[in-house]
Amino acid sequence: MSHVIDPPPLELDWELYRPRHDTLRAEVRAWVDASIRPHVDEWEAQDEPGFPRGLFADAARAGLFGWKVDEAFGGNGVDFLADCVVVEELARGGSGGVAAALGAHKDLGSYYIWRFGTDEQRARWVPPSMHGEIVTALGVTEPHAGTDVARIRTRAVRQPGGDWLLNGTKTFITNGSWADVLVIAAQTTEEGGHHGMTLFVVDKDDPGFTSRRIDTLGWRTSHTGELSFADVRLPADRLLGGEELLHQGFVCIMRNFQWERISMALAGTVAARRVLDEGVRLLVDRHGRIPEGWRWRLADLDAEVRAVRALTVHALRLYLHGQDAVREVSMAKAKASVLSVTVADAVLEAHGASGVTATPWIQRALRDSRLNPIGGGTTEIMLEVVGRTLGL
Amino acid sequence: MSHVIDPPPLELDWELYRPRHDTLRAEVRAWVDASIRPHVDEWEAQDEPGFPRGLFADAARAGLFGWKVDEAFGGNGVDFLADCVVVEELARGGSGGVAAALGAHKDLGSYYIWRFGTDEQRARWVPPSMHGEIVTALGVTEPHAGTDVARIRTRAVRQPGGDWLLNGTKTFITNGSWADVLVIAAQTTEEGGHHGMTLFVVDKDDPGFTSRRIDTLGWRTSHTGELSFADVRLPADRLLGGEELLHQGFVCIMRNFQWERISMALAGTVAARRVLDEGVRLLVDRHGRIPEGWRWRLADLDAEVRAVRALTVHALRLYLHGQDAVREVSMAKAKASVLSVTVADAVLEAHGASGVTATPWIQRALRDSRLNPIGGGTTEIMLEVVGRTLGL
Amino acid sequence: MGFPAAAPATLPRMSTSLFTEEHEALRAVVRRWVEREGAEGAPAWERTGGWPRDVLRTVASQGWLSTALAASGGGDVLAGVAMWEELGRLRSAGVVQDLLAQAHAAALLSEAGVPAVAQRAHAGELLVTLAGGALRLRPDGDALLLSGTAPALANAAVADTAVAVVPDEQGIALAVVDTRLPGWHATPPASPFGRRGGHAADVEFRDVRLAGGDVVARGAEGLALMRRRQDRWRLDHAAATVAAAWLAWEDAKAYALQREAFGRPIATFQVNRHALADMAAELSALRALVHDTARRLTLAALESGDTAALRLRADRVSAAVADRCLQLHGGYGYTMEFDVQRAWRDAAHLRVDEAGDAALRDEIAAGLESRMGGGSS
Amino acid sequence: MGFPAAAPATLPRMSTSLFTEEHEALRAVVRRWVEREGAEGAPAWERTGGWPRDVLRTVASQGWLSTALAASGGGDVLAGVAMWEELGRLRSAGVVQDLLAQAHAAALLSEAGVPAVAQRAHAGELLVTLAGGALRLRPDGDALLLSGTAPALANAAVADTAVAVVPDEQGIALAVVDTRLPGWHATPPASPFGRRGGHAADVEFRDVRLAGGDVVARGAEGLALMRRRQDRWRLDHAAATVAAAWLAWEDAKAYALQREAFGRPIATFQVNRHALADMAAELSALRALVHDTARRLTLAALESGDTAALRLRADRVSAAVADRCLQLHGGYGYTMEFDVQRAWRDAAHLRVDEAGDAALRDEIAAGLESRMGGGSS
Repeated sequence: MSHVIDPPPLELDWELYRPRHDTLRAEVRAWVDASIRPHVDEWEAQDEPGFPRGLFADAARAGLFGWKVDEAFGGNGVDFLADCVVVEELARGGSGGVAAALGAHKDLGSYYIWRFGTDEQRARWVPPSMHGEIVTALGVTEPHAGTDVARIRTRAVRQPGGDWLLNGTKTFITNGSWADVLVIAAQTTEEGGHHGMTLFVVDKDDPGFTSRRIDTLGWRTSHTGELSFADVRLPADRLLGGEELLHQGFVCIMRNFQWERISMALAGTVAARRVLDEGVRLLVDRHGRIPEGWRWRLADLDAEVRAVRALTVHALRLYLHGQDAVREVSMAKAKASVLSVTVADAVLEAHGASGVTATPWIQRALRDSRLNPIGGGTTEIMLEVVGRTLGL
Repeated sequence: MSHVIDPPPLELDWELYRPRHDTLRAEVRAWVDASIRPHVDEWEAQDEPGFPRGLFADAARAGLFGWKVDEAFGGNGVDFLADCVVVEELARGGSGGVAAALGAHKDLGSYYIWRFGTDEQRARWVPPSMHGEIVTALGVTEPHAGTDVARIRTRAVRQPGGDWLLNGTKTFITNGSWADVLVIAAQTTEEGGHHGMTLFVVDKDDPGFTSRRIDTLGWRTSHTGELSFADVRLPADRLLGGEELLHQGFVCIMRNFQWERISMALAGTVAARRVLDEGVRLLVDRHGRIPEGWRWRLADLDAEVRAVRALTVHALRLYLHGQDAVREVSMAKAKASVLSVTVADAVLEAHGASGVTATPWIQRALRDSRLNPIGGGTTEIMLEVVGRTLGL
Repeated sequence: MGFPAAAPATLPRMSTSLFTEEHEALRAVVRRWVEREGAEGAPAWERTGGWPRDVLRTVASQGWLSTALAASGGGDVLAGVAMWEELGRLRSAGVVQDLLAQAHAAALLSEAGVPAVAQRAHAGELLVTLAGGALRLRPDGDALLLSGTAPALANAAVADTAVAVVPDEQGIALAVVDTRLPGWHATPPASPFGRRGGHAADVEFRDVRLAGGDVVARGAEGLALMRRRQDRWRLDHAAATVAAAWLAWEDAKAYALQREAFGRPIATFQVNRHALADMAAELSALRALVHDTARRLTLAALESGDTAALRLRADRVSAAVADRCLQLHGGYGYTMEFDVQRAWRDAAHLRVDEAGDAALRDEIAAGLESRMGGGSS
Repeated sequence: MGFPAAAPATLPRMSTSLFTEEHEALRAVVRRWVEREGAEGAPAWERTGGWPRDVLRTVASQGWLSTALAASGGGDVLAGVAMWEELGRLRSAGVVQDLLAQAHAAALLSEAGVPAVAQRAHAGELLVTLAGGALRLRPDGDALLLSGTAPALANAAVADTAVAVVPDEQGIALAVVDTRLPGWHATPPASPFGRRGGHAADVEFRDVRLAGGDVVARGAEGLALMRRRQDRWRLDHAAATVAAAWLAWEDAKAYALQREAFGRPIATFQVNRHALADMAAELSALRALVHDTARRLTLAALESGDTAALRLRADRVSAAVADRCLQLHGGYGYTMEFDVQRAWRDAAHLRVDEAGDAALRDEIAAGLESRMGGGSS
């Protein structure tokens, strides 16, 4: 897998972020505060919730997409910590839907092409992705195969002449119903399973490809799609990574899981901290101080947010050092996900009646965070993974 | 199993307890308040913790033992609700050790003989048990077989002439290290398991029988024993229930489980209520009212105690009606056990430093209750049973 | 698309002796109606401007609302519990909460001695909201002016009549208000988290002019009426809320039995099995507490803190159960196409709604203090 | 009889960059000593009147107590964390809490400018207790009289010297008290739940007569010294407490891997597997927070509420972990023959000990309020 790009291990100090990251953080935060935050309520209140597609190009201009990609391909040069800054500031932005859509484009669709694609594939799809000219997505999950990736049923069969014929269904695909380019996992052997999976690039205009949008509890501005492939004919150059990666799709997916989960843990802890702070602000504004019962509850949550944040940064540090971080990443993902829900739930309650009738941001915080313990591997699966690394 | 006594189903009103039970409750409470409560701290503080053996006879005179046994055999006439009153008042007495010792005698050792024994066996051991002249115990659990009763390894092998030779080890046997008479479960077939288990009566003076006392975290005044049987020779008349119950031991044990677990749930909810009330009293005494943080915590616990108590009474009602109550009994046992610990833990904390250094009763409440989620089937096993009844 | 429940949609029988055959017959009738309306109808009301008026007429025409009356007025606590245990399965807290308000507001009107209005409310001809909040009445010549705000009132968006609950010197005054009067302003919630099929609204009274006869109870009498009503209402609320949580549990169980991962139904994974068993235990305990509380209410044996504790635990456990059921659904739990998302939103909404856990907890704590012979209240 | 741990008794390395090689070497030395003392010795001290004085001399002779000093005095925050992470595995909170008190009381004496006494404390020649409570100093001629009570002080039962922490007008006065003086009364706990191998006691000062020179710090300076010391102490406390919980977890894991039920190791049941995994996650998070807090302490970058939150969570999570580990042991967890019962008692004891969760929570809440630019304190 000579052309596959793996993140290089870094020699880092204990402190991860550098002054350049602080600068970037300020810039991204300013962009989020101007371009996302003021509009989210309105975007979500529409009959068909969503944000303008032009936001991808705006985000690209603001420099959000390119931190895992070489400048030659439209990126900013590889700096994973800069990418973390973007993840955190999007999480702080208060819209899980927008963060998910931009994230699925930058961390999944286009990043898969960058990481696993041939140079030709990179040249074709990565620069327009980096510029936000096209929207990308990754399609793995199927109606009958969620966390259990190996059991997907979508199949690609090589035709005489070298084309592939793709058939199957995908679901819960972020950006799926409006992406231009999609990386799709399919079985390519009779046996299927771990050793017979391959990634393909599908264009939205490929005949036989259709999609519909799925209405979801949260992440309401993201275009979550159900995808159908009915005899979609793909030329040989759509095999991601070329012949070298034939049947290697499962490995590719697993390789990228750690980063996805670190991102979710980073986002979850940042969101939890922000929501908790806003809850404190609300109570102090209303009562001059945190009232008694809430003092205990919020103190407990504050202590927990600190601990889970420390765990998340620890997992990130191990990962960036190039160490095996599966255990710590899975722990952080599990804990941060549930905690983000717990905190949002408590702060919704702290609002009282106005919270559930007239305060979109905290409702959105709770609805959006509720995906965290489900997406990217459920909490139950995370504990399975942790247990395995512990020899249990 | 013609001579086996099963509790008859009752036609009951919704209200279970009758005025006669209220009278009995007052009597038992007075006895507990005079004969147990004032002495427990001292009994536990001894180098060799324990209560005087004469307490069995005192308890017998106070009428605690006979409520599941006919008057002809020294009992008070069968009244399960009266037995519940005794269970509840012992739980209220603030000594898990004493309650366990008296309970293991009345609900296990002597009750097994009453319920499953031949008339001859009943006549021999039940009246002295009812009078507190002998102390009884039941031995099922073994070092390598806890909840997993079918896997016990103690074996009894029939000898030429009809005697049995008993070999094996039992552990965690309440009253085990000072009982006069013990009902012992043993495998009696080559295969063992569910269908090859038989109950025997062992006398403490039978050659080859030895025991040692086990030091435990709580229940410190009960004599929890580890028992050894080395070629203990038992005459044929020690086979509990006679030939008719040969290989029926597992069924007998299972039949009695529901009542054991109901008793534990009743005791757990009564103890939780009493400890919670004492916690309220402490805080009101100290502060004039329940301070703010504690208001929330104790209110939540109060609501939970009410719910679990209602579930327990519901399970009892079903059981006494003769309905299948396995699900409800297991639910009540699981919930009441954990709750009794949770409440004691909270009230210990409410005491502050003096709780952990100078307040034996609340320490004992926590240490004693900590057995509840373990003994009589762990919480995990209870949830397994509940799941099975739900078709899971 | 609701996931079809595999098990018959019935609550388990709790005992052989609390409910009579008449109660069980009522339960069966309500159940049949709910199965017709609930499976398809109620969820759709979230998207069609709320439940339609003929629902009220149907419920009223069966006489169901009258169960909320005092026994002396022909009501029946246990019939109410049996009925709300079935109505709670309507899959829409919006309509359930509105119907609860209607039943108890109508009963309050009966007890306050306004039979004509009460009768029309019981018959479903008048939709009533009960308006508790920061209200006051002040004289203006022969008339009275009602002013103030009351948040999140069931039925208020389309109510014909409001019963305003106004603190007075000795207790509480109850005033009947025609919502066509000038000064009545009802604002539906801008962003309802749950209860989406309902007609709740924030209400402002801007000097609504009432006649002296519109005040139907005062002082200690009004307070006593409200207290009794609150106990009944909380009981019925708990019955309905627990039933809704049971339904979410049944759905989750059915889903977990058919959904496979790693080659076997997810219900067979021990963690899920225990989660379902534990939820069943929690809900069984709550239902037992509902029945126990109902029984004691019929015997006038309730003590302070009893219904507060019931409501607190009903709301909290229901919310926790709905959350765990959503998790059991995995990704599908997150789509608007499954019922569990609504159960989750409704339960969270009710938990933080009008009652407010802090107030309930304080009431419970005061009850504990008074039992122990001390305390501040 | 302690159940033998299957895994090597080492904490996992948390990073490659926070601790130096010197720190790791220190860790290894401490570990070897703990493995000798801890496995057999420390638990026995519960039954033999508490830990023997030569333990203090050994610890002191290695210079370990000096890690608690400020960097300017030769101390080292990270060395302290590494060391307490190992000493925490002594299987006896009694001795660990006493040694923590000794280290920090000695450091406080150094910082208060009492080098002679401090040196003897660091050398283990003087056993010191730090006495915070309801104390006061009042003049009596040229002398000062110290009176009042201080509960649950580490080392107090056999201490040679006490450092009394007495509120004064501008802050805190620190007074050095020889415990042989008339008026010193130490009462060991009548009924200790945990910390049984230790020498904690309630102390009463009955007009203990001190010279002016015995007061070694006053007012704002004393307060600042105490605040800084509290942060360090809480950090070391958390390091030790989390390590003790990890040890209980290792024991429980080893037990669950060899104990069989229904024909398979109980660790293979999913509910137990997830419980162990979840505890490992909680403890990993706490340990990461310990290290993060240590780092920020070295950078003087701590904010209000930081060490309170660390201690609150360390104590609570450790207690919850010990409880779950006890449950994993089944009936054996309930016998005094397994170590988990002591871990459980010690953890519960520490949770409700001197610090008091209510006070910690209030400190955290005040920190939250001040971050949000409001609040009462």
